Amino acid sequence: MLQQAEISPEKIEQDRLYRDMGLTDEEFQSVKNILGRQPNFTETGIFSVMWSEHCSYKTSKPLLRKFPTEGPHVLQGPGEGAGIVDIGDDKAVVFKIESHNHPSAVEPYQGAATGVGGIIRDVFSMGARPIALLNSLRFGNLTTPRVKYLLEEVVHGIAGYGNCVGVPTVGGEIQFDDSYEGNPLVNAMCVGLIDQKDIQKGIAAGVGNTVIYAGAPTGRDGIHGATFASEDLSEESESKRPSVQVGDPFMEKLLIEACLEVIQHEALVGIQDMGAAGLTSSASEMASKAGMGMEMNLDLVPQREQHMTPYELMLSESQERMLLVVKKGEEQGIIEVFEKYGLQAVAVGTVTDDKQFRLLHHGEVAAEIPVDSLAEDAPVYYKESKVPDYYTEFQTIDYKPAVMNHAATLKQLLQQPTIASKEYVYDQYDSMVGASTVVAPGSDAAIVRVRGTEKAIAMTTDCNSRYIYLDPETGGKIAVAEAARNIISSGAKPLALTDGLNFGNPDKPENFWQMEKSVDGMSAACLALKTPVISGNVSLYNESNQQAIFPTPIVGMVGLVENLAHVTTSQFKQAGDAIYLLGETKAEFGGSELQNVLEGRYYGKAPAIDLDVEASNQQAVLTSIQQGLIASAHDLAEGGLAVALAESLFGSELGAKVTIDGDVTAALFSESQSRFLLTVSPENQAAFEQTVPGAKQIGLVTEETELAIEQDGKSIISETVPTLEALWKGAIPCLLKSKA
Amino acid sequence: MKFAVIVFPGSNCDRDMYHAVKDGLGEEVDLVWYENANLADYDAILLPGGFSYGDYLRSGAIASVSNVLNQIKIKAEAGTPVLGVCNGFQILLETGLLPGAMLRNEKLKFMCHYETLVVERADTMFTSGYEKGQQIQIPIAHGEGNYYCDDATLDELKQNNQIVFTYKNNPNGSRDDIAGIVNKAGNVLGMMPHPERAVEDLLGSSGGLAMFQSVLQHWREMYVTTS
Amino acid sequence: MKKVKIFITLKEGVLDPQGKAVQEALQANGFPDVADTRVGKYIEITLPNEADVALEVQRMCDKLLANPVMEEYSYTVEEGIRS
Amino acid sequence: MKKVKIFITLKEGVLDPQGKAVQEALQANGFPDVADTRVGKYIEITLPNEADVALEVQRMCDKLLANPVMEEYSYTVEEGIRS
Ligand SMILES: Nc1ncnc2c1ncn2[C@@H]1O[C@H](COP(=O)(O)OP(=O)(O)O)[C@@H](O)[C@H]1O
Ligand SMILES: [Mg+2]
Repeated sequence: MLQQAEISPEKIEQDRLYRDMGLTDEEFQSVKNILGRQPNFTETGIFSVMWSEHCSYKTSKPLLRKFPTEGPHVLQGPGEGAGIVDIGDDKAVVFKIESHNHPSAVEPYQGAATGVGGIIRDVFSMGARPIALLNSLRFGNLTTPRVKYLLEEVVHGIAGYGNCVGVPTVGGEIQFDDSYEGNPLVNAMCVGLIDQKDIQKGIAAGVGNTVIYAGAPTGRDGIHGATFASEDLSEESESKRPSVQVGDPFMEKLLIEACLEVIQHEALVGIQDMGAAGLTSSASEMASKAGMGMEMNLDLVPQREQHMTPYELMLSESQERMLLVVKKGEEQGIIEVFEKYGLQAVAVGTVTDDKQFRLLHHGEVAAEIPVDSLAEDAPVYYKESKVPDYYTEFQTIDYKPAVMNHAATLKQLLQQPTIASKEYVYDQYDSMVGASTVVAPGSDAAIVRVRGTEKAIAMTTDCNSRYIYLDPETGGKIAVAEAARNIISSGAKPLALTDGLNFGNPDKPENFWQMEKSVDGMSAACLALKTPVISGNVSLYNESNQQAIFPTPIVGMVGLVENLAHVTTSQFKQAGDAIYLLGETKAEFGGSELQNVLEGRYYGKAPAIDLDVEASNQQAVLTSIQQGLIASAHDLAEGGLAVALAESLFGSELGAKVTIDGDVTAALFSESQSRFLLTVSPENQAAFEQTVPGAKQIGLVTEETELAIEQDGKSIISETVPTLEALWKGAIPCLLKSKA
Repeated sequence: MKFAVIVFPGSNCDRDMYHAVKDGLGEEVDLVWYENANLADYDAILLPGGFSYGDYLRSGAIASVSNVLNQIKIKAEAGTPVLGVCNGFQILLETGLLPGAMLRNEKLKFMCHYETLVVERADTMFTSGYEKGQQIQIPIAHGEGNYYCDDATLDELKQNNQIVFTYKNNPNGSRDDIAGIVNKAGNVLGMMPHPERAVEDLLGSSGGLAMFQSVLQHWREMYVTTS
Repeated sequence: MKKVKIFITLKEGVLDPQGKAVQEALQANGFPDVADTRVGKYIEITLPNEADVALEVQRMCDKLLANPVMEEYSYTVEEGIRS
Repeated sequence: MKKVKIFITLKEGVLDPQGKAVQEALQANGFPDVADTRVGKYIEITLPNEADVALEVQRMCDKLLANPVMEEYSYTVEEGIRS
C-alpha cells in the first residue's frame, strides 16, 4: 500500500504519479492552479476520485443536460442522493438506479450485494423508507462456466443482501448477449416512500455545526474503487484490484432504522450516505452544497485496520457508512439513537465558513482544498462523436426472416434465456417482505401498495439494448416507451424515471455517438410520455478486450396506481373473455429475438416507433383500465404476439383461440412497438370498443388449456399450454445445469 | 387482547406481524425492542421473521441467548401463546423451547413463493379456526428451513401430536414435510411459512388470518367471561 | 495470547446438502476420487494467556457456537501468540 | 485413504461481518476477553492413498473451494485412514 509520507508532492509531479490515480496532465495542472502549489499525495488522490467519471460525470454531463427533468409532480430532480415525486396525500416516492458493473465482474457476490446496499442508502439518506428493490442484469450467453458462475453469484449476492436487509426485491430484467460476456452489467434500483415533511438533504449548513460519522468503521476496502469504475477491465485491473468491498446487510438494516429515527430529530441538519469515493465525496459535497467549508480530524474516524493513512481514510469505500451534520451542542441525542442500534456514531469535524475542505491527521494538516473546486471545477469534456459504419450499413438492410414451422419457432423462442421464465432467479429474492407486494415478479410491472391509502406504486426496469445497438435514437425512445407500457399495463400512470447509462469507452467516437443518440431518443420519449428523469447513474468504460458492450441505457420507471381496484396483471382471467390486440403490426425483425434464433446476431433496422401513437395507445389502455373494462393487459415485447399470448396463459390454467391475418411470421413474431394484448369480459366489450376503437379482437380465452392460432381456418399453432409452460420454465435451470 | 412483537436487531418481518394483528385481526399490539423489554402485560408473544443478527453463525442462534428469551420462557411455561415465524421459529429451536434444528434448504437456495400447507391439527389454540386436513396458501421465504430432528425426536413429535402443519409439496427437505410444530403443552408454535403475509386477499391469500383469529378466540374463551 | 481454532461440523448421520454439492462439483471438475465431503464452520478466536481454554471453549461451543442437535465440534490451541 | 481438512478464511483486511457478530455475542454472553474472531469455512474430504495431496488440494482450492479474490486457505492431512 502506498504510504503518503513516502511520496512527496515533487515526486508526484516529476514522476507523473497522478496518472496512476487517473488524472491527466492537464487535470493535474488545473489542480496546481487551484491550490497555487503542488498537491500532496492525499490531495492528489482526492482530486482524482472527485474528478473521475464516476463522481464528476465529466464526459456525460453535456448529455445529461438534455434530459427533461421537470414536471409539476417532481419534488426533487437529479442532484441529490435520489429523486422524489409527489404522489398526493402528502406522500412521495423516492428512487434511483445505480450500477455496480466492475465490482461485480471481479467478485460477483459482493459486487452485486454492495450495489444493492449502496442504492438503498441513497434512498434512506433522503429520509425515505425503502419499500422495494429492482435490478437490471446483463450477462454473456449461458454457455461458459464463468458466465453461469457470474449469473449464479450475482443473483445470490442480490438475494443475500436484499433478503437480509428486509426490502422486497419485486422486479427486474435480465438479458443475455455475447457483448456482456467479459463485462456483465449489474444495476440496482431502490424505491422508497416518504412523508413529504421528512425529506432530507445532504447539506452541511450552519457554521460551527458538528459533523458526525455513523456506521461501519473504515477499512482499506475498495480504495480507488471510483477510478477503478472508470477504466476498462483489463489484465491490469486484475493486479490493481482493490481489496474487495464486503457488504454487511445486517449493519445496513440497523442503519436504516437508526437513520429513519434520526431524521425525526430536530437537531439533524443534513445527512448523506458515503457512496463512491466515500468520505471524500460525501463530506465535500455536503459542504459545497451548503456554501460552507468543513474541517475533519481523521484521527477521530472509526477505523477497522491499523495505520491507515489520510489517503486511505478519505478514499476508502467501506460500506454501510453515513455522514451527518448536527446542530452544535445537540450531538448526544443523535449519537444515542445510533447506540440503541449498536452502531458507532462519532463527531469527526465541524462546519466552517471558509469554504475550505481541511483534513487533520496526527496534528497536521493532511489536505486543504477549496471545497467548491472538487465539484464545480471538475473538467467537462465534449467528446468527439462519429456515426459508426455498421449503423450506416444496417439502415440499408431490410431483414426478412424465413420461418417454416411456426409452432417449433414459438417453442424455441420460449426457451431463449432472454424470454424464458426468470422464476429460477426471482424465487431466490424475498419479494414479499413488508407485506405490501400486490404484484410480485412475473407480470409486467411490480406493484407495492401504500399502506393507509388506496394507492399503490408500480415499478419496472427496462432496456432492449439490441434495438439501441441497431439504432440508438430509436432504441432510446423504445426503452422509455416500453417501460411506460409496462407501467400502464399494470394499471398505473407513469410518473418519472431514473436512468442507468451503461456504455463502452466514450473516447471512441462511435461509442460516444451511441450515448448521444440514445440520450436524444430517451429525452424525446420522456417529453412525449411526460415522464421526466429525476435521478440516474452513468457507467462508462464497459468493455473487455477492447470490445464494448451493447449500449445499455436502462430505464427504471415508477408509476402511480390511483386506486387498488385498477391493479391489472398480464395473466388471462376467465374463459370467454375476448382477446384484443391494440397497435399496428408491421414486419419488423431487426434486433428481434427471432433474428437472434435464426441468425445468431443482430442487424438491420430497429422497429420504428411513433411517439404520438405510443402516447395515445398508452392513454387509451390506462383509461379503459381505470374504467374497469380490462381483465388483463400485457405489452408486446421480445418474441411478439405469440410469446405474449403464451406468457399471458402461463399460470392461468386457461387456453386461447386466436385468428391472425396477413403475413403469418410478422403477425406472430414481429416486434412492432406500441402494442398491447388485452382481454375484456363479454359484458364490457361494447364499452371497451368505444373507449379503444383501435383495438381489434383477435380471439377468445378458452377453458381448454391449449394455445390455438389459426389463419383462414387453417391451424398454424396448436400446442397445449402445459407443454409450452414447461419449456419456458425449464430453460434457464436447464442451461445452468448443462455442462460446458 | 394485547400482543407483543419482539424486535431483535435484524428482525425484518416485525412490522408485517404488527399489521397482521392490528389491521388484520383488529387487536392491540406493540413492537417491543428486545433490550429491556417487559413482557408482563402481554397476552401473546410473537417472534417475527427476518435475519436477527444477520443470521450470522446460525439463524436464530445469537438472538436465542439474549435476555428477553428468559422472559419468554417464563411466559411460555405459564401458558401464554408464543408464535415464532421463520426466524422466530429458528430462535425457538435454538433456545430449546421447541425440539429440532434447521438445516439449509436441500437445494441450498433461499426461496420465496406460496406453498400449500396441510393443517394437521385443528385442535390447538393456534389452529382452531381451521379444519383438520384443510389446505391453505401461505408464503415461505427462507434459506434455512429444512427442519431436522433425530428419529427419537420425530417419534416423540408424532406420539404427542406436535406436528401442526406440513407442506403438501415439500420445498426444502424438511423431515416428514414438517412446516410447523408445537410444544407438548400446545402453547408454543413454530413455523417456517409466514401467516402474517397472508391476511389479505389483496396480497394473494388470507389463509393465515384464521391463525391469529384462533389465538384471539382461545384467549376470549379463557379470560373473557360473557354474562 | 492463545489462538484457538474451532471446527464445527454436522454430526454423522445428519444430511449435509452443502457437502454433497461441494463433492459433486469437485467430482465433476477433475477430482473424481474425492469422497466423504463434509462442509462445516471454522472459527478462530484469541483468548488471554491466563484463560482456561478447555473450559472456556467448551462453554462457548455449548452455549452458542455449536448446536448440539445437529453439530459437533473440536478445536486446537496455539499458545504464546503475541498480541 | 487420506483425510484432508481444509480451512478457508477471509484474507486479512477483508471485512468479516460474521466474525464481528459472533465476537460481540460471545463478549455479551460471559466471554468478555475473546478477541480477533474470524469465521471461515471448514471442509473435510478423503482422497485415495495414491493421491498427490498437496497438488490436488491446491488445485481444488484455487479452482473451486476458495475464492481467490477474498479468501485464503490452508489444510492438514491425516494419512492412513481406513475407508
Ligand atoms: N444518467 C443520469 N441521469 C440523471 N441523473 C443522473 C444521472 N447520473 C447521475 N445522475 C444524478 O447525479 C447525482 C449524483 O449521482 P451519483 O454520483 O450516482 O450519486 P452517488 O453519490 O449516490 O453515487 C444524483 O442526483 C443522480 O441522480
Ligand atoms: Mg448518494
